[in-house]
Amino acid sequence: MSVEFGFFLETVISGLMAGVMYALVALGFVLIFKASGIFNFAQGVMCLFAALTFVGVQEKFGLPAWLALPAAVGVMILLAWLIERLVLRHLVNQDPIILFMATIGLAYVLEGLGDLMWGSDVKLLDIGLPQGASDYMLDNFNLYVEKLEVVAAVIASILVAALAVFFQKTRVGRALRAVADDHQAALSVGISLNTIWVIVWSVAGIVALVAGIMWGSKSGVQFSLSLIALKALPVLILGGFTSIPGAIVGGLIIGVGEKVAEVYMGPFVGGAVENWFAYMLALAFLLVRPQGLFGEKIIERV
Amino acid sequence: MTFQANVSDAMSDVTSNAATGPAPAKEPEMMLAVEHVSLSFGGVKAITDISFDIHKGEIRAIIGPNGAGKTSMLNVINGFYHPQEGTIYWQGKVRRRMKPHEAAKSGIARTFQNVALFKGMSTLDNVMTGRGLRMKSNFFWQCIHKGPALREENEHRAKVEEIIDFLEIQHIRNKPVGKLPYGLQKRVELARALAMEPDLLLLDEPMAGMNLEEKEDMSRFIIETNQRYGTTIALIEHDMGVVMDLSDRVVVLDYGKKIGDGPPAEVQANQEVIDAYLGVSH
Amino acid sequence: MSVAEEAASARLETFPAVLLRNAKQWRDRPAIREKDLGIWQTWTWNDTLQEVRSLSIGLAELGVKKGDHVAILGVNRPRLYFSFAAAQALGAVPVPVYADSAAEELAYILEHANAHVVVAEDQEQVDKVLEISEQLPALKEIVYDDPRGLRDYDHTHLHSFERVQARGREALASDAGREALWLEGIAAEKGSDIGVMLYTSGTTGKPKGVMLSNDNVMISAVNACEAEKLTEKDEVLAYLPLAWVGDHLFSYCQSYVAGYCISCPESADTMQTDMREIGPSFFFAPPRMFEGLLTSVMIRMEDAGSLKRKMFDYFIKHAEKVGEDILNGKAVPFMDRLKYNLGELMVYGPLKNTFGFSKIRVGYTAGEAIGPEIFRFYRSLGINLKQLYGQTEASIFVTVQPDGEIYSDTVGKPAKDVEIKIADNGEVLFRSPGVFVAYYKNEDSTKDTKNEEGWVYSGDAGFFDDRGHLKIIDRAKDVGKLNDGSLFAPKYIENKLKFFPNIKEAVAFGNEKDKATVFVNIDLNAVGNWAERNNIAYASYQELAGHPQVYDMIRSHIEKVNEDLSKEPMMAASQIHRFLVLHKELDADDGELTRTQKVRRRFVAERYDDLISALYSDKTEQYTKTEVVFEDGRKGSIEATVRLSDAKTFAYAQSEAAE
Amino acid sequence: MFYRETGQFKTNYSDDRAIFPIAQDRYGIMILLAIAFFVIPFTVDDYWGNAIFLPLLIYALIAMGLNVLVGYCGQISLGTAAFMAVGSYASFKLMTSFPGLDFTIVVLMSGLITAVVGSLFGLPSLRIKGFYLAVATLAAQFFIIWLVNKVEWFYNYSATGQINAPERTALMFPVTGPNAPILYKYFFCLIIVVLAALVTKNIVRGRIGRQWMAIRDMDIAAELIGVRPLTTKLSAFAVSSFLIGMGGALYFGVWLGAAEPTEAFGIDQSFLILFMIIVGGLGTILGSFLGAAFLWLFPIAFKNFMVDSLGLSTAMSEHLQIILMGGLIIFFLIVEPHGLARLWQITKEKLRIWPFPH
Repeated sequence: MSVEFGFFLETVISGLMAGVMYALVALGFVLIFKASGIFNFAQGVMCLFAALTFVGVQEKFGLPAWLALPAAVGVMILLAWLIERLVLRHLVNQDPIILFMATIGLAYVLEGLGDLMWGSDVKLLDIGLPQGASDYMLDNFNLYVEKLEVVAAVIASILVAALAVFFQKTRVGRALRAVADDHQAALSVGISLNTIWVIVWSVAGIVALVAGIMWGSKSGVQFSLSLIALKALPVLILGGFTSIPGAIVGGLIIGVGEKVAEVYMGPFVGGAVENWFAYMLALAFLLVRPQGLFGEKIIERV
Repeated sequence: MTFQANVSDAMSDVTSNAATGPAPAKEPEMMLAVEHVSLSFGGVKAITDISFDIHKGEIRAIIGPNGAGKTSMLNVINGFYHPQEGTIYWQGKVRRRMKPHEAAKSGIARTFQNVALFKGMSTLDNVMTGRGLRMKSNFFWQCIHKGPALREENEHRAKVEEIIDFLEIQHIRNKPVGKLPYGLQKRVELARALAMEPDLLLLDEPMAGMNLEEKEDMSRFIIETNQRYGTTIALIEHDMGVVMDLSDRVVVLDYGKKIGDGPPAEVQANQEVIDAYLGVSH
Repeated sequence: MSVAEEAASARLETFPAVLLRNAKQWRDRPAIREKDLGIWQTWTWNDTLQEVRSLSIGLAELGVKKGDHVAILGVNRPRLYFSFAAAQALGAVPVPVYADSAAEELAYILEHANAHVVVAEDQEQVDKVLEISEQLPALKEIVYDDPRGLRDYDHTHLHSFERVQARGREALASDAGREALWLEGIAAEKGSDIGVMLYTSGTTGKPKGVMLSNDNVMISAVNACEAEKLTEKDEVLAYLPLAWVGDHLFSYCQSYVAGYCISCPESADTMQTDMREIGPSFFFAPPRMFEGLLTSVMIRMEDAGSLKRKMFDYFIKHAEKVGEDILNGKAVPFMDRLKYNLGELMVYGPLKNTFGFSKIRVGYTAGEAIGPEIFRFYRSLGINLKQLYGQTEASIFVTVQPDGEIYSDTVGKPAKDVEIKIADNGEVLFRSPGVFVAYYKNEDSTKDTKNEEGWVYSGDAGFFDDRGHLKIIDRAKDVGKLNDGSLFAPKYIENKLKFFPNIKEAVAFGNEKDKATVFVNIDLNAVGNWAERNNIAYASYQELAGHPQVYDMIRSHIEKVNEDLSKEPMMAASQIHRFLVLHKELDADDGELTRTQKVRRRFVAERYDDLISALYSDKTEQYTKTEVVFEDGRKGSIEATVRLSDAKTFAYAQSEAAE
Repeated sequence: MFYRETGQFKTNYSDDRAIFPIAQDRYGIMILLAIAFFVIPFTVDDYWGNAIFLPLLIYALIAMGLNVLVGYCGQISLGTAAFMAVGSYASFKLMTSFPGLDFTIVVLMSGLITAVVGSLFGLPSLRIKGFYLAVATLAAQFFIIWLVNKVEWFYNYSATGQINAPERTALMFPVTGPNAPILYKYFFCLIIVVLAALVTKNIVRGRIGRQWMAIRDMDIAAELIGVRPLTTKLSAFAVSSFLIGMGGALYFGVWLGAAEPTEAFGIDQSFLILFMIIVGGLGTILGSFLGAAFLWLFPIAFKNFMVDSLGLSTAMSEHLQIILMGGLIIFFLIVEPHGLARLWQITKEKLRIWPFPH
């Protein structure tokens, strides 16, 4: 294996790992969009908020990590419930753009709230995930791969698998899938729309928590965490707003593409290509396939 | 008084069936013809090998059970769908594949099965939008809203007001259409289509969801449109009474295929048509 | 200006001559407007002259000549107003006919009037005329205004307005002398010629054609314009029937004389909005309309917040206290005046504004008595509303309330040039330059109504009070006697009842009976609203009318009236002993009302004969079945069991009112 | 209550479709303009001018631009700040490259350049709709900011990466640079904003505006009655960007005087403008002004209150402010999704039928 190729491979692997993160955030978007048609702009801030909460309860109340996790999950569920109570149910039947704007408002509230409750300084998040390079990879393939990233990828995969089971096998999961197509159908399963919203926002919150912990372990919990949400958006375009596989594949594509572009193109144009490359890629892709990777072709009717 | 006798004839002409009008002495002029048109969506056939024509000046009804492909047919006619097979003749010439707004420009207007008004605008603005194709003033004049732009705006307003008057919707002129009752929305939609001064007007279930009185009004408007402006009309309608009263000729579709074509009375007697409506065939 | 034109306009004895003057004097001032196609289309006086001239000559081309009768059939439309002058310019007599006349009535009038040409508004009117055309041997041509739906009609004798005018213009263009000829024709018309023929709706019998000379209406119009200082700057809404003498005077004659602009509403439905847009300065409306408006004010205010209602009530009360005095120019304490100004800002101004009354300088009401509360309400808001007493036979004006001398219970003092005397039986007689020439083809009636000295028997009973104001109590022939010999004036009682917003119509009986009784029609709007507020469920008018609580309410109104009556020496005997609430609304389509919405007392009495006899028995309910005509023209019948109820009466009490 | 409309009737269509058909509204706007032109300029000091009136006017202009796109044409954009940046950098390059150029021309040309860039980024709108488009506009946001940051030519190779506005005049009056009097700056912005509002209103009440709204309300039906999606959407992007570009030129040239791309044109700016039109009212010119005023004044008032009156720390107040801002947006959306302009509309209707409740 040549050095160049090895470097390329390292870049790709590192991109894949970042892609997993994007995919996780995108997953949260997709869940909510699929179930309620709401474009939840606050998903990124939810990651930040969840991570802040997770660190915060450890710092302030001295809880151990294994207790902080359920506590943070509890907070996210409570948050979902509050959001449904205070925001969503008052905005039923409004235009999508109105709901979208409401989630931007929500993002502001969560951001301020997180800072207010847990302080706005950068926090270290260490839950004992392995750090450093994987010796195995280094020794056998001469590749530098972060252990944390591998762990993150594994956890993310488990989460995705769990979600798949949840959606395919449980009654609630099936109702959630039904609601995406037809609100009436969901009602016939015997679950009220409000409950469904709470559930789906809770699930999205938990996904955000996982993503937040992963990302936070890598680079600390700070405001910039919420910006990964902006990275997740092109993933959505690529994968389609309603497709879970799309979110995953899209995330990986963006992650890899971004890293490769940064490494190979960045030096020629002054760097920081990462900031926009994902968008340009998504945009170019959209022009070819407006419905995204896995979206269905829309037959317009009048 | 001497003119009594003729009058009653004239009156019956207006109020009842236009089909009894004077028989055409010469070959009717063709407005539009579709020949062997087929349309499918990802393998699902919506229309299969359909041919029929629409004469200039007539009221042509397209009927058939739900899912027969009627609306798809209208969508083909005004360029919204592009058939995989077949030819469309427009005013005697083969029509190339065109975009909906080009079809509109060539003189085809339509209304929709589920009212498709511009909900955020007033009745007046909705109808004015229908004049868009005929308004020519350039961007500069639009910016200052004077000179040619203002003149044009006023001229078209006058035209639009005539249509508003014709369809008796003066009282809702400045109301946002979103809040109007359904029957009035349908009327505004017709007004918008008429504002285009089309050669061919496609009406997709103009009377769906209306009560008897509204239906009568709408029938009157359709007949008057046909007579006063000489507009050729193709309409889809479920109310057989209305179809029989209004139309000169009827084409019947079922499962995307044509199963009948001719004057209302003839079609009504067609066994295949009766079966289709009763669900016997297939 | 040509010699002929000058000659024609020098003597202003006819309206075409006035038009020539106006076209010169107020060339570019608006003469008439119509809300059409979304805006107020305007004709200047010059435009009007052009329109009238081409129409007039076009009519001449159709064969209209001096002395012919031109019927004008439709609602207020500029072209129909043009038709008046166009016909008059040819020496023909315009005969306006009520647009809502049924075919039968129409047939009678057109046949009786010998109409040669009908100018009809639209397809509906044309159809009506065509339907009866066989009965009209004199009718030669029909001209219509709105071509809608008439495209395929046989046009041998049917002409569009445009077509007639085009023919007029062609004639003008092809014959250089034609215009001079037309002007000469106008100049040749004299004041004493018949200018217009108006059919009285007539509460009894067939309508009569009142022939008014040019002088009749011209002098009346000139006098009225002077009295109210009407100028070309005034604004008037032309919305009352063309065939009614009031509209003819206010919207046609006075407009020509004073030069003011009249505006025709888009339709009857939009009358309120149109009124508000135009903001007339001179306005006329029957009491009915003022009543309706007041009711709607009260109903709409019901839903207002309590604070706003309190404010509203407070200022309305204040207006009641000082409003009329301020309007009449009397001294009012400074604080009260200040408070009234505040009220004007907060309540009166906005209220007048929503009605379109803000600019009213002179308002008339007539036709029947207006409720004193209603009358005072409008006056207290600062609207100069006056009562007018008039008749077609007088070119409307008999008495008018002069500014500053407004009493709600009188109809004012004789108008300019009008003499009035009271006959021994109480009947009011008048004589004026406006007094009609004769009834058309009805010498007997003419003789009965107008004596050799020119005095006209008004048919109304009344008297002058000590302020010199005329007070009308009833139709002279309706004033009857109870069996005990005391006076029974049904209209007087009915009007008192109708002043209650809940009572729409009342018919009193008692002539040659022992006691007085009444039929009551409830006002569906007012009572329906009341029912809603009191949680009274009802499915139909009939059910609401028969509801016991409604009876209780009506009874309380009647007892209030009885109390009032008991204080008046002449009327104390005719207190209402028993009453019923009718199960259906009295309706012009059933012949129970006239087209001007007056009760046809005798017809009602015959029709509900069974109910009347039940009122004079001691039954508590009575079954009845009535033939009715539905809106779509079908006939059917309504049946009901109507409840009968007693009302408390009061002993005659001397009071200050009776002194 | 104060609306006395009796006697206000229209005899032609021009009057009927006037911007202010009701006389009282005309008087009202005249009084407002009179205050803006003759009272404010002669009473305002530097603080009020720089902290309140200039940003108010400039944000109103930018909000109006975004409103054309989002409110009238229904195309959601999250890239407003990027287009402001285009306007700013265009004006900077024009000012430094052509020192003699009148600033009025600079502003107009900056608008035009932004219109071209905006149309370019509007092209995807033909294929993609709704949120897909919204996300696509983020591409503009990130790409453009990256571009002006990375390509030194844009900031004339300055060491700090900042751009600074040189002194320039409009019709001989100095309006940019640190020494330009606030009075001139204010007048300059006011005139541009008033004219822009008038022109925008003219466009939206004519054919083009109706076609925008048709696309917004029901794009398929619009196309079927002959509205060309390409030209219509691109014209909305162009007009919108033109206004935003002019706003950007004023923002940098007149108000800030200096700008650094990631701070002055960050995505938060895009959201701020979006909030302005949502709170103000989508699809109304008035709403752009009301929204700009509200979202600019409210935080200032809030901060003053928190820090000065309650003595909270600046950081604390900032957190609270951000929460409150978000909460307020949600509150507005729930209570009146059509914004302040609709509230005014409702109030006006109430006043027109006063004393009646309906």
